[in-house]
Amino acid sequence: MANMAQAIRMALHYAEEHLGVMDIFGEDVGPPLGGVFTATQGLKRTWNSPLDERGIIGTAIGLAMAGQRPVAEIQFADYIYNTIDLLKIAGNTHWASNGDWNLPMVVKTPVGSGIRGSIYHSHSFDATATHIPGWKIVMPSNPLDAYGLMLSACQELNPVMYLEPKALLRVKGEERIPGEPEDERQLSKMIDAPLGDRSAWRPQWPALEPYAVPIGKGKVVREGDQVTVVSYGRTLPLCVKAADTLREQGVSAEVIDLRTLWPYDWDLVKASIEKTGRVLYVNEDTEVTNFGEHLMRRTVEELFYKLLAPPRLLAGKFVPGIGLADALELASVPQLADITQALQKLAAEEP
Amino acid sequence: MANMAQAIRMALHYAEEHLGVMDIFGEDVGPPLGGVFTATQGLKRTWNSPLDERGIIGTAIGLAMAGQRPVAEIQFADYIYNTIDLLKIAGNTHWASNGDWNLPMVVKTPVGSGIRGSIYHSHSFDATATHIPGWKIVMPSNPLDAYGLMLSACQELNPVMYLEPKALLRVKGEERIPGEPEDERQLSKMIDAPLGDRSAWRPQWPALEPYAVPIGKGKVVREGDQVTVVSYGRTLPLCVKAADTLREQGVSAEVIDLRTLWPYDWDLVKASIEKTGRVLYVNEDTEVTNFGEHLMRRTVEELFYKLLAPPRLLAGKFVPGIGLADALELASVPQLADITQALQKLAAEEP
Amino acid sequence: MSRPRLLNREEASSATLDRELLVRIHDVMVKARVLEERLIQMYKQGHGYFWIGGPGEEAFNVPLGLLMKKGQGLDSDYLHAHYRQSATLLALGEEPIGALRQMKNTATDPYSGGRNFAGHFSRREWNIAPVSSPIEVQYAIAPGTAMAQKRHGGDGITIVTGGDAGTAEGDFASCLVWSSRPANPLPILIIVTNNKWGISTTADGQHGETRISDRGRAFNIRSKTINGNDPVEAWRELKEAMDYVRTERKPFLMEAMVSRLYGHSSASGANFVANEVDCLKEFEAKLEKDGVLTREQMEALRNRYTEELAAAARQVRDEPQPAPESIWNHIYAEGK
Amino acid sequence: MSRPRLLNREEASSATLDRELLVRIHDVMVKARVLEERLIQMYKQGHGYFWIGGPGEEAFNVPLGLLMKKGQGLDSDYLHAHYRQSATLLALGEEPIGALRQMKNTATDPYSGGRNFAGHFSRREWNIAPVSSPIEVQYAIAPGTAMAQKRHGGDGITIVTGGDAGTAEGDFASCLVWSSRPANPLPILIIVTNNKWGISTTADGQHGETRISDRGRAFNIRSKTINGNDPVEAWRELKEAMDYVRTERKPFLMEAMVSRLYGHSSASGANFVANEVDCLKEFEAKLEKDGVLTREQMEALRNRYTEELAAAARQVRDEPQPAPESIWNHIYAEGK
Ligand SMILES: Cc1ncc(C[n+]2csc(CCOP(=O)(O)OP(=O)(O)O)c2C)c(N)n1
Ligand SMILES: Cc1ncc(C[n+]2csc(CCOP(=O)(O)OP(=O)(O)O)c2C)c(N)n1
Ligand SMILES: [Mg+2]
Ligand SMILES: [Mg+2]
Repeated sequence: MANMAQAIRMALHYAEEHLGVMDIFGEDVGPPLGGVFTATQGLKRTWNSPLDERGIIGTAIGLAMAGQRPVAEIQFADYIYNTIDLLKIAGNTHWASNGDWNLPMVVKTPVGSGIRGSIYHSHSFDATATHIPGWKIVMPSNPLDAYGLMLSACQELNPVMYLEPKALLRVKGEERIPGEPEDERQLSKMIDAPLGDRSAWRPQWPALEPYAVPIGKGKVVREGDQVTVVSYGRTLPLCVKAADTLREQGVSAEVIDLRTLWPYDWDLVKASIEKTGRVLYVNEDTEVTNFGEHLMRRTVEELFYKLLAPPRLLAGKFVPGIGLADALELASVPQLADITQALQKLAAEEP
Repeated sequence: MANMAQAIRMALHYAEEHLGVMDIFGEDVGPPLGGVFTATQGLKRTWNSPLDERGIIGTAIGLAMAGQRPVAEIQFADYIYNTIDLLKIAGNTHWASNGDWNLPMVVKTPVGSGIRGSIYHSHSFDATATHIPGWKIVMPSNPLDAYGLMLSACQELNPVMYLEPKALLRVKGEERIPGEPEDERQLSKMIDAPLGDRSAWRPQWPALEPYAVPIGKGKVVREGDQVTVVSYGRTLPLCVKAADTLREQGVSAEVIDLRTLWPYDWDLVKASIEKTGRVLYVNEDTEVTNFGEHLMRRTVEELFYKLLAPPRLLAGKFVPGIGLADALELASVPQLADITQALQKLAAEEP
Repeated sequence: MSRPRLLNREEASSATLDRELLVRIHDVMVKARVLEERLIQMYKQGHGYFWIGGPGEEAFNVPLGLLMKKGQGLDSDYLHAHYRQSATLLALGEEPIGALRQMKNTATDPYSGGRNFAGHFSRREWNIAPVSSPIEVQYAIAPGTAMAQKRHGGDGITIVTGGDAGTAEGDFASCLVWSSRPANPLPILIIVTNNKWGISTTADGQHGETRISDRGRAFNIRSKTINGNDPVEAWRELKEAMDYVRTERKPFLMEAMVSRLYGHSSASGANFVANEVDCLKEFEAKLEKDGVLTREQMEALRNRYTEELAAAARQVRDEPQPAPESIWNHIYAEGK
Repeated sequence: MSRPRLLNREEASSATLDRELLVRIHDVMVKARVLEERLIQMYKQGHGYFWIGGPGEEAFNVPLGLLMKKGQGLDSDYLHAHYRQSATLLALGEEPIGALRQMKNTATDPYSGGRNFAGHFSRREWNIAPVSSPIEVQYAIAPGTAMAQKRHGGDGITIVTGGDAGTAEGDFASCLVWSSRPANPLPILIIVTNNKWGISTTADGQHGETRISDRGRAFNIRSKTINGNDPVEAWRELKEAMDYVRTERKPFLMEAMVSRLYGHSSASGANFVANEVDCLKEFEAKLEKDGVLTREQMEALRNRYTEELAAAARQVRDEPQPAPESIWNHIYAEGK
């Protein structure tokens, strides 16, 4: 099965062939590297930009104004923070012009911990992104969703922030991407750039098929009725593992992959909490003014009297960075054991 | 009594005289204007910077490294969003250098609605600021607190974000600033720059005295025992008015002015909620991934079983901007009637 | 009132441009000045909360608009403007009443539906990108439309304008960097209108550059500083620069020295400033001296526009304000 | 090992600098190269997660460090460096074991306590501002220390360094703007080490400038491009530039052409690149030819440093990692 980087690459290939995407750009996105995570190798429409994040977002806005459907990359979300004003402009242009202009553009950027990225290759962006009106924000947790969400993103009329959980970019999927060859070694031969000189290399794209993960739709990944856990990105598979462990212990946890952070699938989350009465939100952004806190607010606002226990948030510690040493990273963002424990405790909690 | 702009000016005068502040700078901060809200008129240490917010924050960091205790201004918080990466650096420098460097610096910036500022002179900054670790964040709601918080900020060893509720900058205080002359017209004569040519004008500073509002300390502004309302900045006086109205209706509301957003006075808030069992958080930043949601999370986490009703948040609507027309602004951010209603409802709420 | 009219078809004796053109430029300059004065008056009479605009830049902004290729899409010119560009919009043929509507933040405001400040134009039909208040961001955005035009071919170009103080923002440098990449030089006319002020801050303490246009030279961008107070020079220089950008598909940096005739904005009083060059006054003196137009003709023109604008302002006064619930409109574009 | 030793006090026959100085420069260059090679080896052996550093920049970075006024506070020089500056630190007299500790992210890491990547130095005692990963932010920060020094008087200066690709960030322009304000020109040496690469991206497609240093000229900043692969030229040019900044209290922009000898970082393999000029190799050939040092002396020196660094690496291997709860330390500075 394809990994997430390959899935994104295939989606972008589909998009440049069929969806009118004319520019896939950013630092080191084009040849020879094809992106620091290989997600843009071999594509036709890629090019290397100057080392200037403001120029990247600005140019994406301009290209979108001109109808080019750009996909712009910020190499690491850690380096997007000097562009928040431009992201706000992208998000308010349609509204500020009273519907005159719209900006069909995608910004993709790797987020989160898990590759020993130290202070500046470990940032989450979900809290900041969800505070910016006018964007749609997605974050896949597996290759197939990554493919489907990118295809949806490239067909949007509005700016889409596509967050790539970098810890999962090299993780293989469990479901086949439509058109992906059976043999994953064959896929690699076809679309992974060779080591060494790549100047003569051309990818052989499989016959990819359209597949949509609609923006705004979450997914129940494990059904359960005693406790709900809602997550996305890197922590999602950990929540699944934790739920599976709990199941062995006789506790039935429902796992929801939000997939779209904004506008999110409240119906799905609400229905689950109405069933279980208990909910844990998990993400790895720092925990103060965190998007999970928004979800908790919504939960309390609408479901207070149906709750069997207080809703809980498990998120990154409010410290200025994720330290390089393993012990530091592990202590800073939720790990499997933290999630399992939090779920156990929540499931068992009595007033 | 002095208004808040005068109070800040006097505090900065005290700081340049007694606290080692060497640079008070930003766009139009120096002569002849002395700041778009007059808060820096007549000071000795002011100077006009280039029109470059990144340069302003960067230079403040450098000056702080060199021990100059800078006070940097971003003319409107609306224009701070291209500097978030630098604010993050200011907040992580002490931690990232494992305690080697610290940055005694103040960034002051006017925030919020209330002056018909349209899309780009109405932004709140509390949500974004509270998500950045390593800063202390304050926001006065009256001139005396503005004075005391600025004096505390200028003595800090760490970066302090000083948010000025622009709707309150011209509002006079009810308490005298230590050293302020009895007659407010006399004060104006002494320290307000004249209209027209100011080149020969020099202020006559009153004999100001030190006064501290410690960072981290909130204040109970109205005591009550049926419902708690926690706010800061522009909405704080509205909460007080609403509480006074409610009192006439037989409902006793306790009003807390948070004053410091980070690190905030949880003991004060907690004690109040333990007494009332009901809490409304009010601020005017957009309501998704909002600092009030953090406070709600903390409330639910620690006080769930003591709550008589779900905690509530009243905040700005999640729209891309505050429109210029009155009807748009009034519909976008909490007004007195909204607060009064929300409090009435919360006080009356039964499961 | 939709197109500047040609009042007189005879050849101007000593004028350096075609007489017809001089008259046409003058016509729009007057119209633009009258519009701005009307906006200021509206502000002062309480029919608007904030004024900012371009009186003093007409001699430059009118030729710019007249020389633009108007239309929608890659074959036409894109304009990424700042908030002093009313004269350019009028030169393109825009009805001035739209600006009044924005001033009065009515629901009928064609640029923002009552949401944005005066001078914040937007007209997709003519490739006029929405003016947004943050200084200089348009310089980071403009390379995007220019890049699309470069790929598309033809002779459509991108134009971006902004003030002198704002060039201190990194986005101005980004524009120079992105426009001059050897991998893909862009058909973009980068304009700085230099009035020597940023609100209350004078340029002399802040600019180490002798001329702002020198910053283009480092990037091997053709660059020039011109007198933006002379519409004849502005027309000629803009024409040459635009021809270069259109045909060579390369960037050009133009700095135009202009005046700020009513101060920064209503925040600084919006009163007429006596010690700045008034381009309209100078141009009119020249037109009179050269026999292109008589004083009477010019006064008649001004009076006519003044009346028209006064009537328009009265009309706007009664137009509806946006409804509170309209804040929820247009957050997202929806499928068409 | 704390200070570069002077191996030989005789005059160099044909060398263009004092022989003692040549030997001293060579000494630190070797030490710095050996340090970087050790760091790379540690990475490859799994004793660290990420390597980035400055092999190939020694000929420039060593003279820079030797010429700096070392110390704390306004009378000394401030250095706002990027992540390729180990040779400068060694030239200042820094013990190389600190870099190994940071590589191994031990609790003993003197720069970040195991928190930050290799090459991210910080030493307040010597005015070495903490290196932070975001490219080019140091250019926005450096004017602050320079401004304090300007006010303070004396001859302390601020030095800021960064890469060529990074000059596309607006912060580089901000640095030029803030350093050259007529109201307050700053004593700052602005350095760009140009290796013609930004990770995998070559400079030729991205830079419209003929020389990056040309960008200073627009601001009337004295500017120069030099061969950073020649330590003699680097010494001379740096000395001249620093003297100018120290005494004139004005900015200077220096672009130094350097090599990237092991690629961008461990992310790109950290393997030796054959087709770049190796400044150390060239310098050694020259020293040998000029009779300053013999091949044997130079090999002995390299061997000695190699052994010292190997021993240091062994020592570091057993040092403790930071404790999980230490994440809570140093979020805020507390009263002293
Ligand atoms: C990013 C940003 N910072 C600050 C402001 C506030 N502001 C509005 S206009 C202005 C001065 C602009 O000067 P200049 O660029 O010379 O343009 P001019 O108004 O003189 O035409 C400032 C500081 C802003 N709108 N945007
Ligand atoms: C703001 C920012 N954007 C992107 C990166 C990722 N990155 C690290 S090094 C680098 C290339 C830097 O090139 P250059 O400035 O020439 O310095 P060099 O590494 O060649 O010395 C990039 C893009 C970063 N660290 N910071
Ligand atoms: Mg100006
Ligand atoms: Mg480089």
